[in-house]
Amino acid sequence: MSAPTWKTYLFTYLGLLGLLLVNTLIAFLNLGGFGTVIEIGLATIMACLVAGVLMHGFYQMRLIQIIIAGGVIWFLIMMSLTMNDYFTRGWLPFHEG
Amino acid sequence: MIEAVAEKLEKNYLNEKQGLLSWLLSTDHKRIGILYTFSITCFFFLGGFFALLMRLELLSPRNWLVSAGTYNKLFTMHGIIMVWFFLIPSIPGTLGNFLIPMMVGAKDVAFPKLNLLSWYIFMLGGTVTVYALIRGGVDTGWTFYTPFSTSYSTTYVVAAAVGVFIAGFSTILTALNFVVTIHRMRAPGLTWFKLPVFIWSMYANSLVLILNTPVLAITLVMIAVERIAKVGIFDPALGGDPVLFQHMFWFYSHPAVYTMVLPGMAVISEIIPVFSRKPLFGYKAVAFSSVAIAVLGFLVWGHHMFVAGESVYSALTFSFFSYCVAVPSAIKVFNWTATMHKGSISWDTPMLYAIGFIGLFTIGGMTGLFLAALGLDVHVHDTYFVIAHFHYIMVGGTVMAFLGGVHYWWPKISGKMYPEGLARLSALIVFLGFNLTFFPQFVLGFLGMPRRYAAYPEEFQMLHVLSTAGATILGVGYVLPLCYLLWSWNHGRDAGPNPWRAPGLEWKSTSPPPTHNFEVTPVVTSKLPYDFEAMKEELELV
Amino acid sequence: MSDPVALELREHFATVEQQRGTADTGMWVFLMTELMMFGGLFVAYTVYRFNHPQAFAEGSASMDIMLGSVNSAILLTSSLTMGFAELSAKLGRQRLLGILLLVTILIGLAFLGIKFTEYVEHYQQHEAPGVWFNRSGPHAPAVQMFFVFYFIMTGLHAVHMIIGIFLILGLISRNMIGSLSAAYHTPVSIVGLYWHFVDIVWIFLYAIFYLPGLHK
Amino acid sequence: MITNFRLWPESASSMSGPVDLFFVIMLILCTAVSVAIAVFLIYCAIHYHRKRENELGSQERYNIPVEAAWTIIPFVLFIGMFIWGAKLYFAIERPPDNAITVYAVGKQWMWKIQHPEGQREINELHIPVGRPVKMVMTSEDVIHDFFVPAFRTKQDVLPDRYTTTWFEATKPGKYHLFCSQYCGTKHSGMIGWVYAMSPADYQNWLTQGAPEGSLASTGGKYFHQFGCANCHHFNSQGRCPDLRNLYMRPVLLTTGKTIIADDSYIREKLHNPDAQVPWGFSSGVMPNFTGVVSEEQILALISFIKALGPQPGTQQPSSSGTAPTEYGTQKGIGGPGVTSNAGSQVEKR
Repeated sequence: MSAPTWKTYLFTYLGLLGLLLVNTLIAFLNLGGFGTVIEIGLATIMACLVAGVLMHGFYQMRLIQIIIAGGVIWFLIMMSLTMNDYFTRGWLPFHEG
Repeated sequence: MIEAVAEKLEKNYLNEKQGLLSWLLSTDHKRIGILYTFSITCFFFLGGFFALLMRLELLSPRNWLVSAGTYNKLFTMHGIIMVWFFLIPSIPGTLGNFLIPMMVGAKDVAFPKLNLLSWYIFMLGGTVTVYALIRGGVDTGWTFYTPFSTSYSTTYVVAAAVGVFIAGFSTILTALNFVVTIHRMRAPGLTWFKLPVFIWSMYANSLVLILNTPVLAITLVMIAVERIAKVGIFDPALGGDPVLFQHMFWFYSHPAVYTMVLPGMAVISEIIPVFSRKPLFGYKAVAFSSVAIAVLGFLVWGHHMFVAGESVYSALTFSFFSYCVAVPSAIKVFNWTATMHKGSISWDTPMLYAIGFIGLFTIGGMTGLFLAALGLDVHVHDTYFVIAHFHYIMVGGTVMAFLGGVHYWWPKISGKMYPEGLARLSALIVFLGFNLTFFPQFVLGFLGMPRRYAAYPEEFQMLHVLSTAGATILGVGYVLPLCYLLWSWNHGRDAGPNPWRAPGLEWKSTSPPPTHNFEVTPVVTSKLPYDFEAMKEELELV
Repeated sequence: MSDPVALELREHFATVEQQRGTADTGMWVFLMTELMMFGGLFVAYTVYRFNHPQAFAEGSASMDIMLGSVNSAILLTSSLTMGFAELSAKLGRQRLLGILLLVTILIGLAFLGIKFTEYVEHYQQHEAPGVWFNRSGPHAPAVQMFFVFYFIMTGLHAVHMIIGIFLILGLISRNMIGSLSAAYHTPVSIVGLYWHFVDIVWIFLYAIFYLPGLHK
Repeated sequence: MITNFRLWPESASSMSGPVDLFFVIMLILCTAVSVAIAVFLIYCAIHYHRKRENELGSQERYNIPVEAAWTIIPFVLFIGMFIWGAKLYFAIERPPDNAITVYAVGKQWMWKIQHPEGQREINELHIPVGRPVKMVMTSEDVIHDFFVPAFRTKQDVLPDRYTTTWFEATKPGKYHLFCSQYCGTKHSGMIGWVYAMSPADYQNWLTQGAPEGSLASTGGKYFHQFGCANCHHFNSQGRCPDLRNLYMRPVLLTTGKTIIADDSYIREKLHNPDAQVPWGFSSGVMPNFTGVVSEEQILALISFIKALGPQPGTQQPSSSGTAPTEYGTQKGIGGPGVTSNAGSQVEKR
């Protein structure tokens, strides 16, 4: 892909504003736990737009894309293995005798 | 004409510029390496002094030398200084700084100013920590467990945390520099699979530091905020969870254990081929096992928390990954051993250290298997068994490797040879002293002697006395190299560019190397790493 | 030696191309350390929100969504102007570059101003954690926890913004003395990376602090 | 001066046999491998010692089958260790249903033990041989750790939370009790003794102490002293739930969730009464007891509520029937699975 232009930036910006609006409006609906998933999902899309277009992540050499993927994966490792503890805390019932 | 050539040859990184300022403002990676060597040596002996006091105190079951409070401060400061101001920066800061650019055939690291800055940040962190020490010390243990550290300790927790926090940035910057250097600064023709395994291990090590140190930084910030502002972050009375602190701390600190030993492995992977005159056996396996350790090392932190109140299913996951990470370590040991098979083995000091490293690391690693086993860990967790285990890895492993590496590259660094006989003797003293110090601690731990006890039931005394006796021998073993290496700096015989007939790029330069490492940027034409065969003539080997 | 490109080439690099790629790589690696640093806070936040869902919803309900969304839009705009600045640097339009950088700073300051207003409001409503916190109700301690994370995370973000503003000021002065050109504009893209990254952090902060309390 | 020197810890619980067996097998395996590596290293160092200054070694670089073997074989062994260790761990972590409960509160720097029969001890724990004992533990301040080496058991004791461990002593004797998690200045002074006694001696010991009656009855006193009884009436349709038949039963909350009324839930109600309110009740009624009741008193209250039934399992606590009569007898009202009166707890299966 060739490097982004003024136009690409502008459209990305408008897209970001749109997503921001959608995310805020959706948050007014009561969707239970699913709402959080949508909020974080939309935020992730916005983050990808910024990282991909404004920070040239989509246009970069492979090395930098690997670096980005590495950082994200490591964050997810930390998150998932920590939450693994909290999700399963109550699984072994507190035996009372 | 001849004079001009001689003058040109004599110019090296040590004598090109003179004066203290030329050192303090130098962006030369070799000089920065020497600055680091100086600083970590000071910290090592400071931390060692605390250890000696602790061992003396433990001669008797009762408090006879220091009070319980002082003892707690001693082991805390010993831990903080040894971990953050010696072990983690030791090999990367000194040998890594000196050798990585040379081994990849570069003139310097990618960001030389950042490199110097990281030394200053390191010293600043060290100063703050020493300030905490002078003001009265810290007594939380190097692990800063909450809620003791946030609500109960009356010592200088925040100052120590700030010191470690600052030093963390130095680690990050050094690691960042190495990663970028290895990626971007390699000499023409030097592809990944021609790199020395030293580079692979240091690369893996730097990746770990980049990814885990920030988490420590932010965890320490939370500790400081909680302590200063008296708000609940980990305080259970305010809805917090002290176990979360342990998660975040060990997410940093378990990989940090690997960042202490990976550089040691890097050094050993260089010494063994050179002193066996044989290429490293299973090069790719060793190289990839470093990366595997770096990755898997992030999945195992919860094995520090099997009895801490984490969920049993979480414990199960972490135990499984702990066994997975043992595999690449085992691969390394077997490959080093196999490298010696049918080699031409010299008994020079670096090789003695390397053989010692393999033996001690094997014991350290094997006892790690006991600790990773869920049912067994319940008994030996938080006992001297754990202490013995990680000292076998960090002192028996990393410090042995560091000493081996310093001896191996000393001719390159100083241009002089160290006294071989004395060096062999002190290697032997270190090995014996080390085992006498720490082997009894395995037995102590299995008997049930808990960690961090200033006084203990009398039945443990015999083993503690043995351990203290070993520690004094070990102390001698550490002071000796300091003395004769300093002596040889001025009085040793000239080493010549390649005294070991080693094939690495760093040996192609003069000893000590010129400021820009190589007169001409080397172009790597050999197809393989450790190519003794192709360099037979050059190295005068038959 | 009048060639500005050659002037900027540090002696340990072989080519300018190598140098630029190196700076880029270094910055990205640095940003990953930043990601892990904020990541630690995100993990802690997630754990506590998982443990105290109602309290965190309650805390989030006292956020000012108006100010928050406007601020988000403002920050996104600053990213756009920063992106434009990078483009104009690449084209060698130094005057435009200067203006765009200045605009970016001003927008950044506007963001900080609004943020500060919000802090003052929270303080006045006794929502600032510590001795200032005053709230009753079953979840009061956990609500305070929410605000602890709110202040630490947005505070750390604000610190990053301030650093970013100083970095841009540095760019402006370098531009004024003429050391930036179409051929050498690496510093602009490096600072740009940093600025956009700070923007990304905010996108998530907005999602976790302002949005959960909106629905009733 | 140097007394009781030994190289193997005392082994005095039902868990110490299996743990020691695992340890010995691991020890044999690891020693064998370590010795083999050491011997091979020394053999190479001597046999292949450099003969000439310019000697070159063999240039063999790899041997895929050999390398595969020393990757796969350790991995298989490691998985075996993992499974064995995990099985042991679950046995250690999971108390049997018929265990007797003893409460422990860790505090800088002592252990405070409470028996259901009413005995209180400091830094001493008396238990019968041959019966599983479950420790329910909490801390008043920092993290402590309950460690009895002879029983091969260890568990961190956390503030504001209950953790449990269990053991079954097999041999009468006096064993060390250590705090194994660093807890401050006198951490090394936070040690005590566990006395494992024959059942007869234990019964004897039980009858000697406990002037105040059982722990549940002490809890009953607190129940009145703190005014709990004013609201939590028997047979009341009022603002507060009836606490009979509550213990370890599911409670429907106002949020629609169901929670088991275990020790932690009861403890939390005292500290944060308006959180997790049962369905049909409103918040703001119950006062907050933070700073009013101590951890030990809470444990007595829990013991009291526990004695109000239902009685789980087959085990009859010795405190049975000692609940104060003012609160009515709990017997016969609402067995498991039966909705208790006044709709205070809506139960789900």
